[in-house]
Amino acid sequence: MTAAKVPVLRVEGLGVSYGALTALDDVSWSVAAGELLGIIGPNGAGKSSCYDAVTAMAPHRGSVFLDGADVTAVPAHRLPERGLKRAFQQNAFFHELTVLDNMLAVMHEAAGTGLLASTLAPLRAARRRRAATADAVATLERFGVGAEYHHRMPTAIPYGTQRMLSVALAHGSSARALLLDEPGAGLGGADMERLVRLLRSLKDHGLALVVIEHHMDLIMAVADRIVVLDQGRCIASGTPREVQKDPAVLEAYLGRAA
Amino acid sequence: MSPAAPVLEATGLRVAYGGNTALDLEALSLRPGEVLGVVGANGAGKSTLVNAIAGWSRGAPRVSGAVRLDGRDVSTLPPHQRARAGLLLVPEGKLVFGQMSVDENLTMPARIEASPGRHIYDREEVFGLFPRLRERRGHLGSQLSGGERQMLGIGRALMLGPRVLMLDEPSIGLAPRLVSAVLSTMRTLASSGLAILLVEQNVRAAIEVVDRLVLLERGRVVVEGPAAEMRDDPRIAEAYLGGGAD
Amino acid sequence: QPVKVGTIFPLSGGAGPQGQHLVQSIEAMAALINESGGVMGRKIEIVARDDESTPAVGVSRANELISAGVSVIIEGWNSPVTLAMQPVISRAGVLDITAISKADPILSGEGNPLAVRLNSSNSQDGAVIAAYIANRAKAKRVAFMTQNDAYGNGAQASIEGELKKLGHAYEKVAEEKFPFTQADFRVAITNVRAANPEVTVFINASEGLGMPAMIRQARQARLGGQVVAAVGTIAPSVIAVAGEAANGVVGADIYFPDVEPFASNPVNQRYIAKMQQMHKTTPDKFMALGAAALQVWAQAANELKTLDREAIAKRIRGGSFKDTILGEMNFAPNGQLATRHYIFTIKDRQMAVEK
Amino acid sequence: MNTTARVLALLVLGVAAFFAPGLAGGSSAVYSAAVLIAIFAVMSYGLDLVVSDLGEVSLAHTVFFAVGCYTTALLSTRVGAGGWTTLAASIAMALLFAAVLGLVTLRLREFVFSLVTYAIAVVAATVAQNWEFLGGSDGIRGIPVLELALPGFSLKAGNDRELWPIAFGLLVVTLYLVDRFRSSRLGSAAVMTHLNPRLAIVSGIDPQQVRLRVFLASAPITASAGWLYAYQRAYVSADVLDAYFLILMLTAVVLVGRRLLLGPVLATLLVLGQEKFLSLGGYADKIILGSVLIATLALFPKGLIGFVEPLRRLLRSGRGAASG
Amino acid sequence: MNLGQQLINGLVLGHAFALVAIGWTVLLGVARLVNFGHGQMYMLGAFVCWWAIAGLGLPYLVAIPVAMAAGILVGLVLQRVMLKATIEQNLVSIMIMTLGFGYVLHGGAALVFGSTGQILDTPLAQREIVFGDLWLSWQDVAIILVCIVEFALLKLVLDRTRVGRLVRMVAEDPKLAELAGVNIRNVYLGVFAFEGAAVALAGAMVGPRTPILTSMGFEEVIMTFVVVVLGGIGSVLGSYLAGIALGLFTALFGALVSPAYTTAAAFAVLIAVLVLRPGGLAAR
Ligand SMILES: Nc1ncnc2c1ncn2[C@@H]1O[C@H](COP(=O)(O)OP(=O)(O)OP(=O)(O)O)[C@@H](O)[C@H]1O
Ligand SMILES: Nc1ncnc2c1ncn2[C@@H]1O[C@H](COP(=O)(O)OP(=O)(O)OP(=O)(O)O)[C@@H](O)[C@H]1O
Ligand SMILES: CC(C)C[C@H](N)C(=O)O
Ligand SMILES: [Mg+2]
Ligand SMILES: [Mg+2]
Repeated sequence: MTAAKVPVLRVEGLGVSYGALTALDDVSWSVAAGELLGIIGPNGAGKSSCYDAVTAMAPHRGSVFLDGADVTAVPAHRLPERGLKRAFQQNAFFHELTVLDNMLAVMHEAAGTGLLASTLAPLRAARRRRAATADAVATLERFGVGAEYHHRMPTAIPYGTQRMLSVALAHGSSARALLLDEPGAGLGGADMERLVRLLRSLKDHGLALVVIEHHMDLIMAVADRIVVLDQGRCIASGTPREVQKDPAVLEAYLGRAA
Repeated sequence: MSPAAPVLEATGLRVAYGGNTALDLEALSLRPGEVLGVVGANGAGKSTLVNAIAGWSRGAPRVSGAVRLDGRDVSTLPPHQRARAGLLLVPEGKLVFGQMSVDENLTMPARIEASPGRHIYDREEVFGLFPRLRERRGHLGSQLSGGERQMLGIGRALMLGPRVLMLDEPSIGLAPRLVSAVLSTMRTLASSGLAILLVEQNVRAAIEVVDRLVLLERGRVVVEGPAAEMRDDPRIAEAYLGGGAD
Repeated sequence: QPVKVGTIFPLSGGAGPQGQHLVQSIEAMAALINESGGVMGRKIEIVARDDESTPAVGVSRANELISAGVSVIIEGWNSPVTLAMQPVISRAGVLDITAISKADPILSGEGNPLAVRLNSSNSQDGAVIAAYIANRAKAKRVAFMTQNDAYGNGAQASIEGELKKLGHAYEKVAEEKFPFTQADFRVAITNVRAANPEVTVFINASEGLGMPAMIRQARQARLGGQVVAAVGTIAPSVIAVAGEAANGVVGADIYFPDVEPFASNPVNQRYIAKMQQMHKTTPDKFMALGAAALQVWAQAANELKTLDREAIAKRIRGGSFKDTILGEMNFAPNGQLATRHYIFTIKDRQMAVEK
Repeated sequence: MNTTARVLALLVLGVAAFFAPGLAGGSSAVYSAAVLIAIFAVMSYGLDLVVSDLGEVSLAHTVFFAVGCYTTALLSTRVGAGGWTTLAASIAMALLFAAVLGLVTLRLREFVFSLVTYAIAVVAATVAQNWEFLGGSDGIRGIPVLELALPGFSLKAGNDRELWPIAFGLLVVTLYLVDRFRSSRLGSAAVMTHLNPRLAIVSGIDPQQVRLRVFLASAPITASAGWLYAYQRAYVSADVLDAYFLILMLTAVVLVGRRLLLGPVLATLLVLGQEKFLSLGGYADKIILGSVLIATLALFPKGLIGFVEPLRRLLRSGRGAASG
Repeated sequence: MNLGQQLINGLVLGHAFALVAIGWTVLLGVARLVNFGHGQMYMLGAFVCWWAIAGLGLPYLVAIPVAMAAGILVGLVLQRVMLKATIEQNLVSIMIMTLGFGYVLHGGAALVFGSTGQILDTPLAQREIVFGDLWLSWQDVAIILVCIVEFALLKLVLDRTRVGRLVRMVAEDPKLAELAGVNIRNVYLGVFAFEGAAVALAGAMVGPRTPILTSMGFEEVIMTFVVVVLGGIGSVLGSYLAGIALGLFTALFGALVSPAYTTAAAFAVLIAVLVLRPGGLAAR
């Protein structure tokens, strides 16, 4: 169903080794605009390492293509401006800043002004920042971080909201492709539904999403295709239905229980 | 369910962060061999509850109320002494010493002597529960995957010979297979007389193993009862089962 | 109301004790002057400040004294501090008398066109030490251990310059430099020792720490040849710390309380008595210079009936004064006090001055 | 609080500060104190950017200070350069040094960074002490009186009273620059790099580049303080690299609070004020200053501001919980 | 130039450096605390020892424990004061607070012991070993031995014993350590007490090599800072090696080039080393 679309993000033969240990070996996948690719697999399968490889945050083999352009050699901090954004498995915030300031910080391109400019034209800089603040508030709301939390410290808001904040921070002001690492971890009830809605709306806005999840209900509900990793290798891929039935997957991952 | 006297009793627990109250519950008790599930939406106060019982927190909350372990009031004890007394918490979030090997993480410095109703696990038993850890025993904690960290956290708690084991969302980041493995482990542990307080979002999985279930909302208990009866309680359903599945 | 006189010396740190003694001595002299009518009928009041042997501190202390409205500032233990304070004080139009600091640039006029200094300058000292090395010790192999600052480097330079002037053929077998605060000289001394010099010149202004340390460690290391201490670096306080090790060290200085002509000088006797009475100590060279500085200034002021900086400075520079604790004092036009040096050898912890 | 009110408040404060020395009796002591406070405050702001925003404790900022002092001393005495020239030159030299230091310490963090920067200061001190070109241990004497040609008239500063307007002007400019820095992209990038490097990277920030730039922004500020100090003291020697200045800077940065526009200047005011007007002599002062530092930071780890934070909360309690 | 003697000088100096540094190594490793009051604590150790000998007429071997007791006391006070900042890990505040602590110690000591130089004379310091051209005092020998023993013991304790693992857990994550039944307060107390005792011991052992002044300490702080960081934060073996290296470098550079530039040269080398391997010598 997604074959028609041109992939926004495509990885080929990705590999990651930590010393002797090969955490990831020859993994390839691609994700198109408006599509959500799920990545599942046992603990230690190499999912997070895979993200580190894609975002050039760990020494790796293989190549990465963004909108058809080879970005394998592009340093980690240059990828976001090209629209490739990611979140981490553990929540990551700027701890001494309020939730709102966290958002403003990651929107620095839009919110900030160059040193020279802000020195010579302080008023314009101020206007720019006010506008950005409005954006930030809107974005936070959109990602389900209510106004009541905007002036709190990130660690002082409910865990579920912290997860949403992480996603918001990762997405920033805009993104082409977004990599999320277990966004549903520790979410339940209302928060889980909010996350599902959020992921769907992001898809509808034409974002290319990759989501690592252990939360089967979630991933089965939102993923268009799923890649299954085990011990660093890709053992299966296909639609949720397909992988769910795949005996290898049942054996290595879901277990009889699921 | 054993008729034995409760091993853990918490009464009038009240916790506030700065101005806002995060927890306020009249009474909560736990018998040996019993598995109590605590569920609730995010921010309901689940972590606050177990942290308060363990006398521990990364923030700076104001805590009041009484906590009794085997009838002895421990509410004045600092966290490390509660831990030694067998009141053990596996917190949410960072669970391992990153600069120590898996082995070192497991061998606890605090020396605890076994006593009736108190079994102190050794490393082999832990590796029995989590074979993955044996493979990684030489690695540093910081090199472990998210799930591997969870296992290590639980393993370490077991090696301190818990009387009451409190797990704050142990299934976070665990592969489904492991989730069921870990949860069924809870049953095994309980059957050896251990009292377990299980904080879970994953009610569907949790409800299979818990004897009783407590639903928290805004720091207050709204429902409490035997798991069997709770299965089809609408409030429980609404609290989770809807989540994601449609 | 009283005339305020400011003093700035290190009252803490390596030279702290010496600085404190200096102030005591100046207070004693102030007492003497006040007893005999004060300055133009007004009493002298001493305002003492601590420069902590740090130029920056010295400068801000100078600023404090200036605004405290002092008529003169008697300062200077460490040349670097004096050099830093000079322009500030002179721009503020306050008279500045340097008591101890020896560096030659102090009188160059750049920092303070009306500079006055009592302690012998590096160049004067150089001649004395050079003469000793060339004519008395007849040493061909000479080593230097030199404090690496305006004072130390200047002192060594002038000694070598004078040796050349004397046409004395010598070989500089070793030259070791060190900061004011250093206390462990074993490495340097080992070098010097290996060069087996006939004379080693110790140039170290840290009376409290460096100099005694050097002397002790030299003895321990069995440094051969004669140890000569730069002029005015050996005070009783140094010997007190150095102990037995100091015996045999040769030095030179310009004042000794119990040596002629000073011993029989009634003014000096009164001063010494005052020191005994007020502070229970016998003054050493440093203290005497501090007192003399105040005395000269007071004489000039009383004589001219003014506290005007310009006038008094002009009177002192190139002028001469009778009946001071140093006997008759004569100043060169550049403000340098003319002094006579006395060679001494330390014998059982006492300075034995040569007649 | 809203910007216009803030600007107005600062304006009033500024005017008051400018006339403060005059009102405080206007003795030469007050003016020299005021000038030194202004100079040392400016010196500290350079460090403030690195410590408070970038979160690294640089101990090499005395070097930038010295660069300002020596550049000014050399140019004014050897080639008779005027005030503006020496200022420009000081800034240029500072940028040069900052670039080198920045590149050398690019990969270093925390203690290692601090130690290496300190080492750099020590090496610099030795060079200054022994290099004849820099006056060696004698230092550089005879720095002329500062004269600044401005459109229409020219400021001549023979003493601290005449120096005050210039020092004050320098301080104001510095404050403005620091404030602008904080609201600039570079400023927020610095804070992000400080608080969470990994998250900063995935937000499109190159930590190393940021560190380098912050260094480049901070050095000229400290150097310009050195520029004025050279004129104020009229004598420059290796002592401008003394720990005295380093400790003063660090204290100024932490005493009142981090990332506070007026923090360093207030702290400098407190420290120098005590040293100059309530001094009880070397040792007693040491005990007092020491105790004050300990007490302050022990009670308010975030600096004296921790003392007013509760009040701020009261005022702000209107909208949203205060950050704490 | 007498190379043999310079090697001896270097070794003694190196062990002296290491001996002074050992307390801070643990402090830095466990509490991640830079202690800029370290040098003044060293000074205090030396002076208490001197006072116990000259004032109370106690024998050297008794004076040492007295000094160490005083050191422990100071260490505990420091801990009381620093606890909050330690847990908050506020580097600059910690630097400034410890700096202030040093001020107080310096000022206090000067008022109590006076600011004149003193000689901390010990029976060992006078007796000397001379073979041919080479010499060193028994005090130097004692310094080397004590230093080696102390480091060996410390390494043993940290790597092999319960206490060691306990300390390392607190070093990494105090909060988590609590849940593992560790009494972090005691651990911190222990660490600070050790710092105090160790540096006082160093003062009593190394002090006799030079006259002592209440104003000393700055050099010691800097050299110690070099040793602990160069050795690799918290690495015991590392700081021992760093100490020796620094000592030998000082002696040999002084011998071959000039003691005047030793410090600068040492720091230049330090810069090079740390820029190339920020982890310090012990980095893997
Ligand atoms: N920095 C590292 N050094 C050494 N080994 C590492 C490092 N990071 C990860 N590993 C190892 O690589 C393997 C893959 O780790 P990764 O975090 O990618 O697993 P994962 O699929 O994300 O697991 P989980 O679902 O539990 O997060 C794990 O066995 C882990 O121990
Ligand atoms: N350190 C803190 N400072 C201030 N408020 C806090 C802090 N920690 C928790 N809270 C508040 O206490 C309430 C309960 O938080 P708690 O973490 O116990 O919820 P939870 O049930 O564990 O949620 P989750 O399932 O997401 O972990 C929340 O409203 C949260 O905002
Ligand atoms: C002999 C010393 C007292 C000289 C003084 N230290 C100076 O710097 O000139
Ligand atoms: Mg992962
Ligand atoms: Mg929780």
